[in-house]
Amino acid sequence: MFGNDITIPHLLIFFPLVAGIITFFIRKDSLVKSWSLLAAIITLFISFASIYYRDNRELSGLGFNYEWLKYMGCSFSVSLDGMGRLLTFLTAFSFPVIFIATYRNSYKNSKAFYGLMLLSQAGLMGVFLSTDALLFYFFWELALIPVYFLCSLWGGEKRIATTFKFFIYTFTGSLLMLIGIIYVYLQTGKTPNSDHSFSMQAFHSVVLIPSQQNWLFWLFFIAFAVKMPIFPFHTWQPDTYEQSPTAVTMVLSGVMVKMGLFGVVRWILPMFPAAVAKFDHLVIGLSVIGIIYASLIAIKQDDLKRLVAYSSIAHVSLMCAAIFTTKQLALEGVMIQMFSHGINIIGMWIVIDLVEKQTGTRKISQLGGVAHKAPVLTIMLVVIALANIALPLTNAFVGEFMMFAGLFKFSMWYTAIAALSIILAAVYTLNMIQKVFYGEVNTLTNVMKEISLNEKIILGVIVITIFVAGVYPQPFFNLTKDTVAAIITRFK
Amino acid sequence: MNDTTQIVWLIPFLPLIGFLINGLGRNNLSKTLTGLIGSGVILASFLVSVFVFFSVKGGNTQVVHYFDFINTTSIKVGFDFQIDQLSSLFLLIITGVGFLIHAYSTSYMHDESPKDFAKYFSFLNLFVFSMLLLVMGANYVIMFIGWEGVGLCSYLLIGYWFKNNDYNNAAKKAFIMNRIGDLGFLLAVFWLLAKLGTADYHQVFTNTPKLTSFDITGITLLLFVGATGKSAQIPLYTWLPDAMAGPTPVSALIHAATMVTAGIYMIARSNILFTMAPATQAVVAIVGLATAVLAATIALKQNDIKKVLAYSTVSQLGYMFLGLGVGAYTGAVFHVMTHAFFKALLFLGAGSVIHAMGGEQDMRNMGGLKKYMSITHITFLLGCLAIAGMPPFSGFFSKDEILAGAFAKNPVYWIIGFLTAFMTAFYMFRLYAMTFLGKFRGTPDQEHHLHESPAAITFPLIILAILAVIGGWIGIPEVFMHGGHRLEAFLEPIFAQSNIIAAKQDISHTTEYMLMGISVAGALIALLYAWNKFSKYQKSGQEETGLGKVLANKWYVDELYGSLIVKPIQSLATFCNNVMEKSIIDGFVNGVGKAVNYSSRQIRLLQSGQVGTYVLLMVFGILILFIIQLFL
Amino acid sequence: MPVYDYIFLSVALFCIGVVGVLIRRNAIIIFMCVELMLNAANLLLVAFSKMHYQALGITNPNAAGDAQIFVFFIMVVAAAEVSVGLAIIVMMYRNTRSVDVNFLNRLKN
Amino acid sequence: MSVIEILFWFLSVLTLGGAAMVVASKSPVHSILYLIVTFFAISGHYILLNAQFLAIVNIIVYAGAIMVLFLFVVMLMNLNADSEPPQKNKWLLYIGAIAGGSLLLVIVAALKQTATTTQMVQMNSGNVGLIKNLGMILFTDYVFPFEISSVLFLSAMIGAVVISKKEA
Amino acid sequence: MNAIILTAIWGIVMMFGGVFFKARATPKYWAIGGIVLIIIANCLELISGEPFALKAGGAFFEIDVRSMLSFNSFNLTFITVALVCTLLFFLLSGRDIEKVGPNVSEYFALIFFVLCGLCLAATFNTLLILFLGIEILSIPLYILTGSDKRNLKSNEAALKYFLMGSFSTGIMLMGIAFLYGGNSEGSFFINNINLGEGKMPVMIAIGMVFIMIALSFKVSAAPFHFWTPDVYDGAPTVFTSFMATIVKIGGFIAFIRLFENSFGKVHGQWQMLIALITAATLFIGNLTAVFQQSVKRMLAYSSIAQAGFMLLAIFALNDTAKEGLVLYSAAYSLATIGLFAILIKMHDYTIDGFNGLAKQQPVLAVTAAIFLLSLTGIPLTAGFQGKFYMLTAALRDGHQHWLVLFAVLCAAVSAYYYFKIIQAMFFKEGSQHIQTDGSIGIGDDITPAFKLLLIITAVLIIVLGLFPSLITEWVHYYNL
Repeated sequence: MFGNDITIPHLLIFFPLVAGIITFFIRKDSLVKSWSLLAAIITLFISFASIYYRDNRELSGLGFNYEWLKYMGCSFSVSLDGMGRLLTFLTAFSFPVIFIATYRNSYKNSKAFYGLMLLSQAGLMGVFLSTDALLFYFFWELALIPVYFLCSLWGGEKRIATTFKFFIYTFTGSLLMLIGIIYVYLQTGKTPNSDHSFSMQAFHSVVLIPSQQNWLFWLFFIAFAVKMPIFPFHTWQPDTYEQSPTAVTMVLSGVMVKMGLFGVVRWILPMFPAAVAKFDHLVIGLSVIGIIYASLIAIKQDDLKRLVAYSSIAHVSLMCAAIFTTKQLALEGVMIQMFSHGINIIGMWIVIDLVEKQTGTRKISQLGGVAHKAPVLTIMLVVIALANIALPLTNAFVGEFMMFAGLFKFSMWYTAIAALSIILAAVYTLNMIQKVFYGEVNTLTNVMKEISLNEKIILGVIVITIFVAGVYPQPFFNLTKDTVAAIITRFK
Repeated sequence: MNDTTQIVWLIPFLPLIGFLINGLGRNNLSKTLTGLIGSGVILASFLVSVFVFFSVKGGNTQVVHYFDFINTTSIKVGFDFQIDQLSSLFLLIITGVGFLIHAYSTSYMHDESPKDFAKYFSFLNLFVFSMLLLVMGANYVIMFIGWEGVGLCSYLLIGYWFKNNDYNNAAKKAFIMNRIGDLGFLLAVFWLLAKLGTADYHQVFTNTPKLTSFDITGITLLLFVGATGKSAQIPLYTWLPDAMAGPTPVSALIHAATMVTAGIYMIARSNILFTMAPATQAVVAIVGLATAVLAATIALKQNDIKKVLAYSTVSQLGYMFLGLGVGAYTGAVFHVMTHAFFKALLFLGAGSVIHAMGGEQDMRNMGGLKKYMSITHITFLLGCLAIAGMPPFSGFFSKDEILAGAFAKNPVYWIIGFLTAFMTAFYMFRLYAMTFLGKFRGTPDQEHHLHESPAAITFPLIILAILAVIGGWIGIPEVFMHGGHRLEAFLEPIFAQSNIIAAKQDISHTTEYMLMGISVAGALIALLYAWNKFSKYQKSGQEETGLGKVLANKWYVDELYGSLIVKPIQSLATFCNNVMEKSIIDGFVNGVGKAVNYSSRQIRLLQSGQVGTYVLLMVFGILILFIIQLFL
Repeated sequence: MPVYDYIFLSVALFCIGVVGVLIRRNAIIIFMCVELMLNAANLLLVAFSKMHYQALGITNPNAAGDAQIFVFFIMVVAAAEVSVGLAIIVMMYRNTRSVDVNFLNRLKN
Repeated sequence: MSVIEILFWFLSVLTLGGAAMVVASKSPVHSILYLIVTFFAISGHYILLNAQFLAIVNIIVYAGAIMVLFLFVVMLMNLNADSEPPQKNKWLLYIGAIAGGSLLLVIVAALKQTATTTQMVQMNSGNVGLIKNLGMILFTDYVFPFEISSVLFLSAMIGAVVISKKEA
Repeated sequence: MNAIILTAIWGIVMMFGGVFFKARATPKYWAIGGIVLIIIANCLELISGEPFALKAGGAFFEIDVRSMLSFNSFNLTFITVALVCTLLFFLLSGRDIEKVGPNVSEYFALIFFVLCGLCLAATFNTLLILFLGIEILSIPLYILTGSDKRNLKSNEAALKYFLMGSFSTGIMLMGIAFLYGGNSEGSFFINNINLGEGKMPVMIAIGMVFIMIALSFKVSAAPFHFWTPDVYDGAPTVFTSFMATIVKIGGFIAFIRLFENSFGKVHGQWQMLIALITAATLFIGNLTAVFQQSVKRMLAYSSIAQAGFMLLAIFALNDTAKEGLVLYSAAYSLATIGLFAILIKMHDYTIDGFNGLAKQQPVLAVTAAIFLLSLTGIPLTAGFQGKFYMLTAALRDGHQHWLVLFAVLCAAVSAYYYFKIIQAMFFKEGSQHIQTDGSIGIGDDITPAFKLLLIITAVLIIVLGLFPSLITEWVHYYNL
């Protein structure tokens, strides 16, 4: 059906899609897990290939067009730039990890579960790959729906209300974005068979007067802000993370959160430079508030998931602030940080899940002394947690360092305030480690056993990634050079 | 001489190897093997350091580039090592003292299970590794890596016995206090990056003219904040005494040899910046002095042997900062070295005492150990003399140099410094006397167990004792011997720039003699007074009162912080969590939903089910439309 | 006659019909009022047709005719409507013994 | 004041009066009778306008068939003044009257200042309204609507059947 | 032409069939056959037009209608959509029509007559045909609404519908009269109305507003929607489904054709009115639906809300709007018909009645979910494309951006009540009133064929969601 031969990006989208659909029709539940795991791993290999695969057919990286809504000037065009490569790789990487890590979990009606998981992966891939505004919106929504069902079907007891809140939140945001997209579309120039075009080039080259930019900016930004989430729009997040099954929480926090950041870099910065210049203080201010606010709240959390959720808000807010400085340094930092944050937080969830599975609780106050029972787990956790607070030689350090440095170039005072989170992060992380893993063993934690081999392997993989990326982050910079350069030229 | 460049990477690498081996193989390594590996690697890197030192002494200083840590169009941070006089000197101290402490630990920690033993050594190695990174880094980023690294290791080591919650709290406190300092350090680095676009020492120091005085003051102040964190100065010193929770060798390592000197090293390293910022220097000097006095006063009333030593460390560090503040960089570094010797000695001695006393740390239950453990006693005495600044022990020279510098800057500094020295001598010999003199005050079975520690413990003590005695002789002041100050000559290139900017004003020999005389005399008086006061110390039940109580409670600083900083933050967090989050923001969001529901319930009443009403509403609609269309 | 009088007349008739629909509750009466409205329209159409005939009669003789045809069709429709309407009303009367439109009020809100 | 005008005003008063009484009168039967009066008046208007065909049809179809049907139904249910459901809440009554009045007001006011309304209507002359012409038009131009309206009747018939047929 | 005549004829056939058909199911099959036939005929006519004249003379009947009707690809496409929807409606709900009452074939006859009226409303070229079309559309519905004679709700619905319907007829006639009077051409042809220069003559304006109101009534736009919830609620559910979908979109085609051809030139002068009506419709429809407990009534309100979105087409009145209207009609009708078909099978029409449906009847639940998602406007479904076209059209028009924003917010609200059902089906546990056959709230007649049809409908929706051009491209092929 596509006029042109299938390229890597299409595989990245369609392989999980097809695999997911197949999953629904697998009879034997025992088969489902292995099948979906296999699928995820294959996807991972494809994305490995995508990193080295260069296509010289088109200037815009890999990609090709299929005239989709011909008379609307919308085409099914996907392509990979540096950021796309990075994030698709993150997506492809996280899913096998998640599947293996939660391999011991058993879900009722597992084929639906894994099918939806794979579908959501396809949606995410689409978001990161599409170079057509309407297509982008398409996948943007499509990534949401499976997750909605996953959360509501396999979540905690308050799942329905919570996930519905989450859905309405994001749905409203994205509808606003839809208006924005259409409006910009109507400003674009003619194409051979339509008087406007949805293609990314058209969108990036469209000229908008500042007054238009100012309100279009918000139409787009609210959608992204909700996904990230930025300070006043964040309340859906902790509840959702708390209520969803951990595997889904990993997807949400590890990958989906990046959709918002990605959207800002991919669409807002190129399209509305004037508006960005106008509102940067506002947005960064909000983000900085969010950083401190979330960190403070994290100190008070008793539920491990909520704690990590709030810490994630803090991290993402920092990334958002860094993006809006439009300083090259900061953006380079954001690129690597998007990856690091994904890895680290997934690691955190895995550990939490392991603890919860064995002790049956996530309440910090009820746990303690896990270190005696499961030293390996503890070591892994400590490493991941320290990476989470950006200790040097872990992956997060490089990113945060550069982001802060960039932010400092933008404004010393924002940085000074935002950097307080370094301390607060240490406070809540160490509290958590101390209360959960150190101290005396109690009745709950007495049942803890050392983690199984495959869990060790997965956590090991994560830890190794953390260190490799922390000691030698250069490859990431090389990967995303082009994107950052392209963005920066618009703000020179 | 390229050979140094080829081997210099070994210095940090060996401890790292040790860490990995011990860390990964902790389940199946025997204790002896662990001990051997643990201390062996340090010894090895010590030897390399010696080699490097001499090659540097031969005038071969260089920056060794390994790989690009961060290399983008906007910033370049190389993974580089800088080998010059300052770093090589510190390398010696760290690896040397570090090795002794490792050796000491092999016996001191022998009661631990093999697992924990291995864990302990791996942490120690990691600690040394990060300290070496800190010292060898050729730019502030690498330094920061080590900087945070030592913080982490101190956290791990202090909380080594993680069953005990107080220990964990102490560890946490240490880490967070350090983080506060690190924040300052980071901001300073960002500032440099923002202004100069680089963090390499060489480029920074050569480009100082590009910086406005405001920049420099700001940067140096922030750097100093970092230093206060690491080197336990006011206001961030409180973690250090608590850090005694860790095993004694750890305390020795952290407080004597390595971690705490990081701040000194950093400031000495960036001395140009500080010299260019007189305001900051003043701050440094005053803070240093204040810390010195405060810590000394507190030390007067402590009964825990390790606590006394800890506060003495703080106070000694205060001295060093005073030195830095008044521009006597050499003196500061010099004091770092000598202090490393005698403080390590004292801690290890104390450790041996505690070992003998079976974990007892309260001096009131000791006394008269002289006859039980002679080696420990002798070495400890030497240490005390050294720290008290008795000529010709090492402490004398370094302290005197700092005081001289202080006097040159401002006599008031000197007076306070002198007072501190006086107190130092007093509480050190109070400690000595209460521990070793008089008669034993502990329980009978403790007395029964008393014994001299094994060789693995006494050997380092002896070495350190020797160093504590002769260590000062590389820095004999001009007045005694021309060209006697070899250290100064050695470090000259490091501080050359500063000396050009602020030529250190010399003071006449007569005054110098006088100063020495006074300080020595004062110290001697204090010494003798303490000696005969506490040699016949008896346990007395009565509570401390008045000032004594205040001192015993460390001026209530912890309580102060608790109510001024911790509580407000906690309550703010609670406010955010309970009010802001739940009521205001979430309340608003849910409010929207409620509003929709409510209005739905109201609007639905329009649907009254009666044709009359429907038509009526329709007619109103018609009217409105007509009016709009026809008259508007 | 000026057409304005006719317009006024039929609009008045129409409004009387509307008012009837508004204020009466007897289904049959309401329906009759609707018939009034229809007749108002008819009258208006015829008046207009004659008006246009006045204006364009010369150019095309049967210009105005179709308006009257239209009226004819309106009557046709009205007849059909009446049959259905009355049938419905009768059915309801069978079930409820009432022609009050507010008598049945199960469907609301 | 010509005869025509007199007739016009007389008929108009009759029409409106009848209509008003339809709405006002308590008993349904009376309303129907008044309605018939109205229809006759309207037919009078048609005649004035020389639309004879419509006048006849109006009398036959409306005043005749339809009204009889109404009457029949009312008789069948033997509705009378006291079986009449009273308009309970008075305010609906007033508001209804006001609404209708204002509708009239609005339209009339809007039409006041337009030129077209001053156009004259051709009275009792012009043969367009005669059966001959209308028949011509009806069965030439309007044959399609004519046919289609049969569908309407069919459905009406079916409707009557479906609804009033007794269920087995 | 084909469609008009054939529907009329087939209506008569069904009518007389009532006498001859013995088996209860026979009328259904005849009806299905007939509708298929009509669809084919209509398609032939559609493709016989310009530019590709595949089959000249696809129009079977050569009748001189004196240009009272006009056939172009737009309204022919529209008729096709309506007919296909009807076919699906027959297939899905045929058995339920049989359940309504004894005179099955009469119901079918009436439905065919309605279709005939719809075709007229879609192709009219003079106000007379418009009037006749609308009436032929409405009168059979009064009967269908009241067809469940014993049920008082049905009676009430019929009465209300009839009274208010005839009231609106009166209004419409008044409008036509004024239009005729104001039109100096003295003709009823819609594209032959003399609007004069600048501001349109007052009489025309009055007439236009009257007609606008009458048509708004037919498409149940606020504030003329009041009949809708009660009638849809009271009528037998099968016929509700028919009314809410096919009839409603018939009203829309009439609406847009009249206002495009007659008043398109003075669009700016009445756009504000439509904007207000649209806003009111969206607001009332969505907000009132939120609180409903009965799914049937909730769907009635949702149909009002969807009408609000379709009104955007009349607000914008450009090519995108026309494409969008056809697309939206198809999407909306398919989804709603499917939903009603499922709803009829339920014994309990409240939302709780759907609890745990996913466990008993996964196919029903999944398809229902797809329908609901389409109504919400989630990508990959036709509903999204419809909304997307509408928003694009409205924005392209360039006036009253607030309306678009408002529409979108209302769409967000609509998610609220549509997802209530999804939640009930998938996330809630089954409720108590369990039938003997063990299924929750489900009648016995869930045949495999029924499921298959549901799946086909769902697939249709998704296909349209992926390739809306399948429909939209037809709209502009030729314009006679």
